Amino acid sequence: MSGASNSGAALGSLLRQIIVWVVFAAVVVVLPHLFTSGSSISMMSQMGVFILFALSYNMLLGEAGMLSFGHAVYFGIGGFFTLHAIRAVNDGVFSWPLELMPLVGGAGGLLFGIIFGSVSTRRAGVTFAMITLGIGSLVESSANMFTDFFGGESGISANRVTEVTLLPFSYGPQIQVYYLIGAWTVFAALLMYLLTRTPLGRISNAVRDNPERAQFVGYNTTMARFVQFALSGFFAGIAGGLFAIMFEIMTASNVGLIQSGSVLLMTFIGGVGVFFGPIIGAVLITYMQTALSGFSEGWILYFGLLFVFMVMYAPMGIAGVIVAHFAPWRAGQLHRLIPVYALAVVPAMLALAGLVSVIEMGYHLSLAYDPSQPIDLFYMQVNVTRLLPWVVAVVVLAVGVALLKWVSGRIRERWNDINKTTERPEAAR
Amino acid sequence: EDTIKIGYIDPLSGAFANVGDAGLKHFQYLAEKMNAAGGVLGKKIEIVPFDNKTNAQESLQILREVADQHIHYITQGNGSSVAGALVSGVEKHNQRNPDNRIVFLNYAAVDPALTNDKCSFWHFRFDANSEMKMKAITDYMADQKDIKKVFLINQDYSHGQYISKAGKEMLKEKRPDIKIVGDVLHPIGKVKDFSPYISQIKSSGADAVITGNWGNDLSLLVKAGSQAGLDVDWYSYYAGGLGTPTALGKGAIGHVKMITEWQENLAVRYKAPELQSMLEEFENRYSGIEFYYLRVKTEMDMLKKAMEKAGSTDPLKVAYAMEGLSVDTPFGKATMRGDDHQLLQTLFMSTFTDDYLKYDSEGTGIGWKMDARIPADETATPTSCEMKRPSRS
Amino acid sequence: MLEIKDLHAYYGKSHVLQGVNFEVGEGEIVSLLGRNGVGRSTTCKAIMGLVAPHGSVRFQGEDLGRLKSHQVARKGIGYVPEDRLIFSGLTTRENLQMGIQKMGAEALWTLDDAYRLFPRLQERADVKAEMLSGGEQQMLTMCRTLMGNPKLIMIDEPTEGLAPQIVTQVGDFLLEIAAKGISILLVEQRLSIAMRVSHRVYVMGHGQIVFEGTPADLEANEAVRKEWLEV
Amino acid sequence: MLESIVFSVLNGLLYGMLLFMLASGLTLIFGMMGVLNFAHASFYMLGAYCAYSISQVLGFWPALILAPLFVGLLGALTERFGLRNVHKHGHVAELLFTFGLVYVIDELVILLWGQIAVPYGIPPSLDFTLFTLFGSHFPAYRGFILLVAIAMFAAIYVLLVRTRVGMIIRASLSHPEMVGALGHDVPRIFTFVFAFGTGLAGLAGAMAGNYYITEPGMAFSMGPIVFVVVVFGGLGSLGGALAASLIIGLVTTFAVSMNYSVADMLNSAGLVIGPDSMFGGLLNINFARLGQMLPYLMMVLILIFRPRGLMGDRES
Amino acid sequence: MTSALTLTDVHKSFGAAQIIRGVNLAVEPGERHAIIGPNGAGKSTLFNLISGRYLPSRGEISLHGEKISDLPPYKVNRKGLSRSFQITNLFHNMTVFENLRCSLLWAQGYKYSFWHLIGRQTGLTEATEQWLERLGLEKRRDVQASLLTYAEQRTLEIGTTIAGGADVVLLDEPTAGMGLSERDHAMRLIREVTRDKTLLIVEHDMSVVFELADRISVLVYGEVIASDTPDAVRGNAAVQEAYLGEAH
Ligand SMILES: Nc1ncnc2c1ncn2[C@@H]1O[C@H](COP(=O)(O)OP(=O)(O)OP(=O)(O)O)[C@@H](O)[C@H]1O
Ligand SMILES: Nc1ncnc2c1ncn2[C@@H]1O[C@H](COP(=O)(O)OP(=O)(O)OP(=O)(O)O)[C@@H](O)[C@H]1O
Ligand SMILES: CC(C)C[C@H](N)C(=O)O
Ligand SMILES: [Mg+2]
Ligand SMILES: [Mg+2]
Repeated sequence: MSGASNSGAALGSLLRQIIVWVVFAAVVVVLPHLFTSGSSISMMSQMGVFILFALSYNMLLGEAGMLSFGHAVYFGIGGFFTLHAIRAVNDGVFSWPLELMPLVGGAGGLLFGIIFGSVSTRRAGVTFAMITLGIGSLVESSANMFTDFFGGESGISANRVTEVTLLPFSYGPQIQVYYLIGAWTVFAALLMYLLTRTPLGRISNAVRDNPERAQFVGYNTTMARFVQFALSGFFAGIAGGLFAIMFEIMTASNVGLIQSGSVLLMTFIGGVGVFFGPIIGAVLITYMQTALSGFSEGWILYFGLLFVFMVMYAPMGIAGVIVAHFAPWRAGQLHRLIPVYALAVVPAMLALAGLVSVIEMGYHLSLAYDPSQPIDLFYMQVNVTRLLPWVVAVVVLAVGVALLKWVSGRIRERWNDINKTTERPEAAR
Repeated sequence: EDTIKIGYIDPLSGAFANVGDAGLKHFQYLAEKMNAAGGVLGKKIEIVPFDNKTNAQESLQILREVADQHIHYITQGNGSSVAGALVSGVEKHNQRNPDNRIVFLNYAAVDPALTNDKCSFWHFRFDANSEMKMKAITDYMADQKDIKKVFLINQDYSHGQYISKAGKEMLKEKRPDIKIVGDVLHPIGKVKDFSPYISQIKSSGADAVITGNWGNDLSLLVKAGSQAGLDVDWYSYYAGGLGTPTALGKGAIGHVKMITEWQENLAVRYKAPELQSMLEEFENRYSGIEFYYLRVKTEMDMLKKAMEKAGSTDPLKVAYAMEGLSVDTPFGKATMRGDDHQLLQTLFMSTFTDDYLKYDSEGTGIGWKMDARIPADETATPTSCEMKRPSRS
Repeated sequence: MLEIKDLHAYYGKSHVLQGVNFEVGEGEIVSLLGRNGVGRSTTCKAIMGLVAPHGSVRFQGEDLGRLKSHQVARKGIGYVPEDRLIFSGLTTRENLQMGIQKMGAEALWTLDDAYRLFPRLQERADVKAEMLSGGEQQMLTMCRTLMGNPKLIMIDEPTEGLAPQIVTQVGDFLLEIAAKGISILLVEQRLSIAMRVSHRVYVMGHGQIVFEGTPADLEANEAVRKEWLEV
Repeated sequence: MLESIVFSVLNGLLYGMLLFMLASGLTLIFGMMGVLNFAHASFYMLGAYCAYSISQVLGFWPALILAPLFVGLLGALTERFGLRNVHKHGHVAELLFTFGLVYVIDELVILLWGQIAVPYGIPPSLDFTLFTLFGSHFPAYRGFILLVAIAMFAAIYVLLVRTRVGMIIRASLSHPEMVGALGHDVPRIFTFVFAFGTGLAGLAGAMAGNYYITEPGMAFSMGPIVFVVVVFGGLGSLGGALAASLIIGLVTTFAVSMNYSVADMLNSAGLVIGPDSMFGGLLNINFARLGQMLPYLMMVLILIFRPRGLMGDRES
Repeated sequence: MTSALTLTDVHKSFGAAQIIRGVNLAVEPGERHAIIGPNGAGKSTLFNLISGRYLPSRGEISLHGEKISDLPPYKVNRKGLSRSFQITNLFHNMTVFENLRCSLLWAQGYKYSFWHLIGRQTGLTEATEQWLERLGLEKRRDVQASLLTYAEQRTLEIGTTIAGGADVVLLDEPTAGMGLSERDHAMRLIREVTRDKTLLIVEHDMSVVFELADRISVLVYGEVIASDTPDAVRGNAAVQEAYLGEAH
C-alpha cells in the first residue's frame, strides 16, 4: 500500500501548516514595530478583532452554508458580558484576570448562541437567514427595554484597567491591548482552523452541500447546524470581548444590523471558500474603514462599489481569486498571465482615476463647507464648480473602462489557453 | 504647529444630520471670523468635522482618531448619551496619555449629570443644563394659572428621561394642583409618524405639553400636532430652529414657548448691532439655516480668552485658565463656574408670535418674543460635583 | 429539414463534439445511438443553443447558429432533455401550460391530447410536479414540449426509468407524433425501441457519426454493433 | 377610550398601507424571481428623491408619475447589467449583490442630494382637511395614500393572475435553460419584473417621501420592517403582504398608545412592584417600548412555527 | 426469527391521493428482495416511508422487530438501514474520498465531535480507503463528486449508501441511465457489497431484477399484488398485464 508515502506527505503538509501558523504569529508580533504610530496600532488591534469575528462568521456561511444577518448579536453580547464582568471586577464583586476576560465574552456568545441557535437552526436556507435577521433586529430593538444590560442609548462602559491580571501589565496603553488581542487572535484562529478538520467540521460541510443526504448517513442536520452555530457564537463572543476591552464601551448598535452586515461583507469579500479568506476581508475592510474614511467622504461608496464588483466578477472573494492561480502556478504557467495582466494596469488605473475623480468632486460639490474651494486630486488643484474637470474625469473614466473591456477579453482568452494545457483543477482543499 | 484644531464630533449623517450640520456651520463660520481677526495667539483655528452618527461608541472611536491626529480640543453637543461617553472616554484617555491630553467643550448636551456626579476636569459645558432650564420653565408655568393638565413627551435617553423626571417633580412642588395626564418616552430618532402620540395627547385632554425633543423628533412632533389640529401650549427646549418653526405653522401663534440663552430678536431689544450684522451675514451665507447657537460664540470667545490668559494652547493650562473665567455677551456676563465647569449665563423664556420685533423665523412670518429674562446668577443650581484636578505641571 | 454539418462543441476545455454531420427529413423519425458519454445529448443541446455550437446548424434552410435557445424554440424545434428538468415549483398542469408558446394559438397538440395519451398525468394534474414519480416526470416532459407544437422534436432517452409496459407505449406514442407530421430526432439507449420506430439511424462514437443507415442495415452490420453499441 | 381606539385604527391602517406599498414590490420580486432585494428600500428612497427633484421643476403630479417610471428604469438597468450576471452564482450571490447595492445607492443619494433632508412637501392641492373626527383633523393626503395603495393592490393582482408571467418566472427558478428551450425569453421577463417591482418601490417613495421626511436615512429605517412584512405575510403572496402590512401597522400603532407596564397592571390590582425588586426591571417595562420589537418578534415566531408565513404557499 | 424488515398495513396519502394502500411485506435477513411495478405505483414512496423521509398515514414498519415508522431518517439510518436515491444525491462539492468518509463518520462513532482531528483518525482513513478500492474508485480519490462521470456517480451513490455498514440496504433504480457495460459492472458491485446483507431493490430493468432477486414483490397502485420467487412472478398473469406488458 501507499502508507509510507502517504504518511510522509501528511507529515510534509503538517509541517507546512505549522510553518504558516508560526509565520502568522510572528507577523502579529512584528507589526507594531513596523507601524508604530498610535493610529496604526489601534487599527491593527481592530483588525485582530474583526479577523476573529469574520472567521467565526465563516464557520456559519462558509463551512455550514448558513447565511446569517444577525451574527453581531453574539459578538455584541460577548462584549456586553465582558464589560459587565470588568465592571464587577473593578467594583470588587469578583475576581477574574483581564487576559481571560474574552472567555467571559465567549461564554456569553455561546450562551446566546445556544438559546437563539436552538430556534433558528431548525430551519435552513432563506428561512434561516430571515430568522437571523429577525433575531438581530429583535435584540437591537430590545436594547432600549433591557437598559440594565445594554445601557440604553449611552451603552455600557467600563475601565479596562482592573489591576487583576496574570501578567505584569496594566492594559492601559494601547500597545499592551494590541498584544492581548494579537495573542487571542492567533490562538482562536488556530482553534477555528482545527475545527474545520474535525468530524463536526466535515459534517457541517456535508450539511451545507446536501442536507438531505446527510440525514441518510446518520446525521441530524439540525443538530449539526446547531452545534456549529453555538460554537460560532462562542468565537464571535470572544471577538466581542476583545472589542469591548479595546473600546471600553458597547452600545446597542454593536448587536445591530449594521455590525452584522459589515461582518458579512468582510467575510464575503475575503472569500468564503477558503479558511484564510475572511482574514483578508477583515484586514482590507478594517483598513478601508479606518484609513480610507480619513481620506475620503465617499469611502462607503467605494466600499459598496468594491463589494458589488466582487459579487459580480469574483464571487469567491479575494481568496478565491488567489486560489484560482494555484493551478497555473503548479503547472508552471503563471508567467503567461503576467503580460496580459500588465496590459490591464494602465486601463485599470485610468478607470480608477476617472471614477475617483468623479466621486470625489461630487462629494466635494455636495458636502463641502465651501464647494468653490479647490480640492487636491492626484496632485492637482481642482475647482469642482467648473465644467472642465468634470469633462476630463468622465472622459478618462470612459476610456479606461473601454480599454479595460478589451483587455479583459484578452485575459479571458489567455486563461482559456492555460486551462487547456493544465489539468482539470482538483477539488479545492 | 500653526493651527489650533478643534475636533467637531456630532452627527453628520442619520436622523440628526441636519442638527449636526447646522452646528458645524456655526463653528466653521465663527472660526473663519476669528481667523480673519488674527486668530488666537497668532495661530489659526481649524474645525475638523467627524461624523459620530449620534452613537456613543462611534464617538469613542473618533476620540481615538482625534488623539492620533494630535487634536487637543473637541466639541460636541448633540446627545447627552454621547457626551457622557465622551466625558469618561476623555477622562481615561488623559489619565493614560498625559502627553497628549484632550479638552472637551460641550456646547449643547444638557444632562445635569455631566456637571454633577459624572463631572470631569476636562469637560466644560456652555449651555445651561437641563435642571437650570427646567427650573426656569416650571417657574414660568407656576404663574400660568390656566394650566390644569400637563403632558410630557420626550426622547427615550438620558436627556429626555431627565426632563420627564424633573418636570414632574418640579411641577408637583410648584403647582400641586396641576395634573400630569401623560408621560411618554419614545425612541430617539426613529419615529417617522407622530400621529399616534398626538392622538394620545389629544385624548388625554392636556392643555400644555412639555418636551425636550430636538431635531426631527421635535419638528415631526409639532407637525403632526398641527396637522391634526391639536390645540395645546408647548413648553419646549428647542423650538427655535432647524425646521421646527416651519413645522409649527400659523396655528401655533402664541402657543409655543422655549427656554434658551437667546433668540434673534433679543439682539434688537438689547441693541447689539454687531450681533445683528453677524446673524444676517450668517443667514445670507447659508440659506435655510439660522444663527441659532449664541453659546457657540461664547464658547469660542472663552476658549480664545483662556488660551491668551494661559499664554499657551496646552490643554492642561487652558483648562485651568478656563475655570472661573468670564466673557461678556450682549446680555450680560457669562462665567464658567470652577466647581463643576458649568457656564452660568442669562436665560430667556420666549413665545412664538406674530408680534415679534424684527426677525421672523425661517420665513414663516412668525417670530420669537421675550417673555422673561432670568439673570445668570438666578439660573444657578447647586452641584454635587467633586472635581478631581490633575497636578498643574 | 434539419441539417447538421461539421458540428463541434466544447465543455470548457473538453472537445466533446468533433465534427458531427447528419440530417433529419420532414416527418422522419431518426435515431441517434451510441454508448454513454459519446456526445448524443450534447448534440441536442448544441442544436438548441444550450451549449455554444460551432459549425453549421440549419433548420428549414435557416441558420440557427447564433440564436438563443428561446429563439430556436420559436422556430419550431422542441427539446425533451434527458434529465427531464421538471419545474418543481409548478403543478403538473402548469408544467404542461409552460410548454405553450402563445396562448390561444391554433394548436395541433392540446392538454387533452396529453391527458388521453397518459391518463396518469390527468390524475396528478394538480400535484406539484416535483412529487411525481420518476416515470410520470418522463411523461410530463414529453407532453410539455409537444404543447409548443414543434415541427421537429428532439427526445433524449425517453424510456429511461419507465416500466417495460410503458416503454412499449412510448414507442407507439412516437409513431403517433410522427403520424401528425412532426419530425423526430430520437436519442436512445434501448436498441429495441429505436429499431422499431426509426426510419433511419445514426450511430455515434467519440464525438462523431460512425454509422448511418436504416434499422435493417444496422441489424445486418454486426461489426458496427459490436464496436460501437454493445459490450 | 372609543376616541383613542378610532384614532389608533386610522393611524394603524395608514401606516399599514404605506408598508404595503413598499412590501408589494418587494414581495413581487421576492416571490417571482426568488431575489431577496435588500436594496428595495433604497429604490423607495430614490423614488422620494426623484419625485422631489422632478416636482421642483414640473410640480407634484408629473413627479408622481415620472419618478416611479424613472426608478423602474433604474431597476431595469440594475437587473440587466448587474443582477443578471450574478444570477448564475445562485440566490445568495443575488442577495449579496442587492446588499452591496444598498451601500451604493444610499451613498449616491448623499452625493447627489446631500446628507440633510430635502424639503419635499405635500402638494397644496392635497393639503386640506378631509374630515374632522372628535375634534381631530384627518388630512386629505392620508386619504390619497390609502387610495393609491388600493389601486396598487389591484394592479399587481391583475399582473399576477391574468398573465403567465408569474408562472414562467417560477418555472425559471428551477430550470431557466429549459424555460428558454420552451420558447420563453426568460431574461427579458426577469428584467421586466424587477423593473416593475422597483417602480412600485419608487411610487411608494414618491408617496411617502413628503408624508414623512425625505432624508438619506429613510431607506435604512424602512428596510428591515418591510422585510418583516413580506416574510410575515408569506413569500410571494400579495394577499399575505397586505394582511401582514395591516397587522403590523395596527400592532405597532396600538402598542404606542399602551403606556402601561405589567407592573402598572399589578399595581392597579393592589400589588406594588418597584423597579428594584426581583424581576422588577422586567415587569416595569412599558408596553410602548415593547412596540418596537413586536414586529420582529412576530416574524421570528412565524418563521419558526409556520415558515411559509401567513399566506405563502412555499418556504423559500 | 424476526424478519429484517416488516411492513404491516402501511398506508400513505398525500392530501386526497392515496398512494400506498395497505402494504404488507416481510423481508427476511440476508434476502435480496426486488420491488417492481408500473411508474407511479409507489415504489419510491415506499422507500421514503421505510427510510423515515415520510411518515406513514397508517400502519407500522419495523426493523428487526423494532418499530421505526415514527423515526426521522437519521435515526433510522443509525439503526442500520440505509438507502440510495433514484436521482443521484451526493455531496457534490466534496471529493470521492470525503463523500465516503462522511458516510462512515456516524457509524464509526464520531458523532458531532469537535475534539478529534479527522486526519489523524487512521482507522477511519483506512476504512475509507478500503471502500474506495472495493468500489474501484481509488484512482478518482480526490476528484470532486460533481466532476465524475454518470456511471461513477451512480457507483459512488451505491458506495455512500453501503459504506456506513447498514445491514439492510435499499437501492432505488441503481442502474437507471446506465449503458450495458456499466450496468454489468454495477450488478457485480451490488452483488458483492451486499453479500450478507438484506437488500431491497427497485428496478425497471428486468434483466437486473431476475438475475439478482431471491424474491420479487409487485406493487401496483399502492398495493402488493404478488410477492414470490422470480419464476413465479414471471408466470403470474396479473403481473404480466399490469407491468411487464408484451416486452417480456
Ligand atoms: N456539463 C458538462 N461539463 C463537462 N463535461 C460534460 C458536461 N456534460 C457532459 N459532459 C461530458 O461530455 C461527454 C458527452 O456527454 P453527453 O451527455 O453528450 O453524452 P451522451 O452521449 O448523451 O451520454 P449519456 O448516455 O450519458 O447520456 C461526456 O464525456 C460527458 O462526461
Ligand atoms: N410528496 C408527495 N406529494 C404528493 N404526491 C406524491 C408525493 N410523493 C409521491 N407522490 C405521488 O405518489 C405516486 C407514487 O410515486 P413514486 O415516486 O413512489 O412512484 P414509483 O413507483 O417510484 O414510480 P417510478 O417507477 O416512476 O419511479 C406518484 O403518483 C406521485 O405523484
Ligand atoms: C443638541 C441638543 C439638543 C442635545 C440635547 N440637549 C441633549 O442633551 O442630549
Ligand atoms: Mg445523454
Ligand atoms: Mg421511483
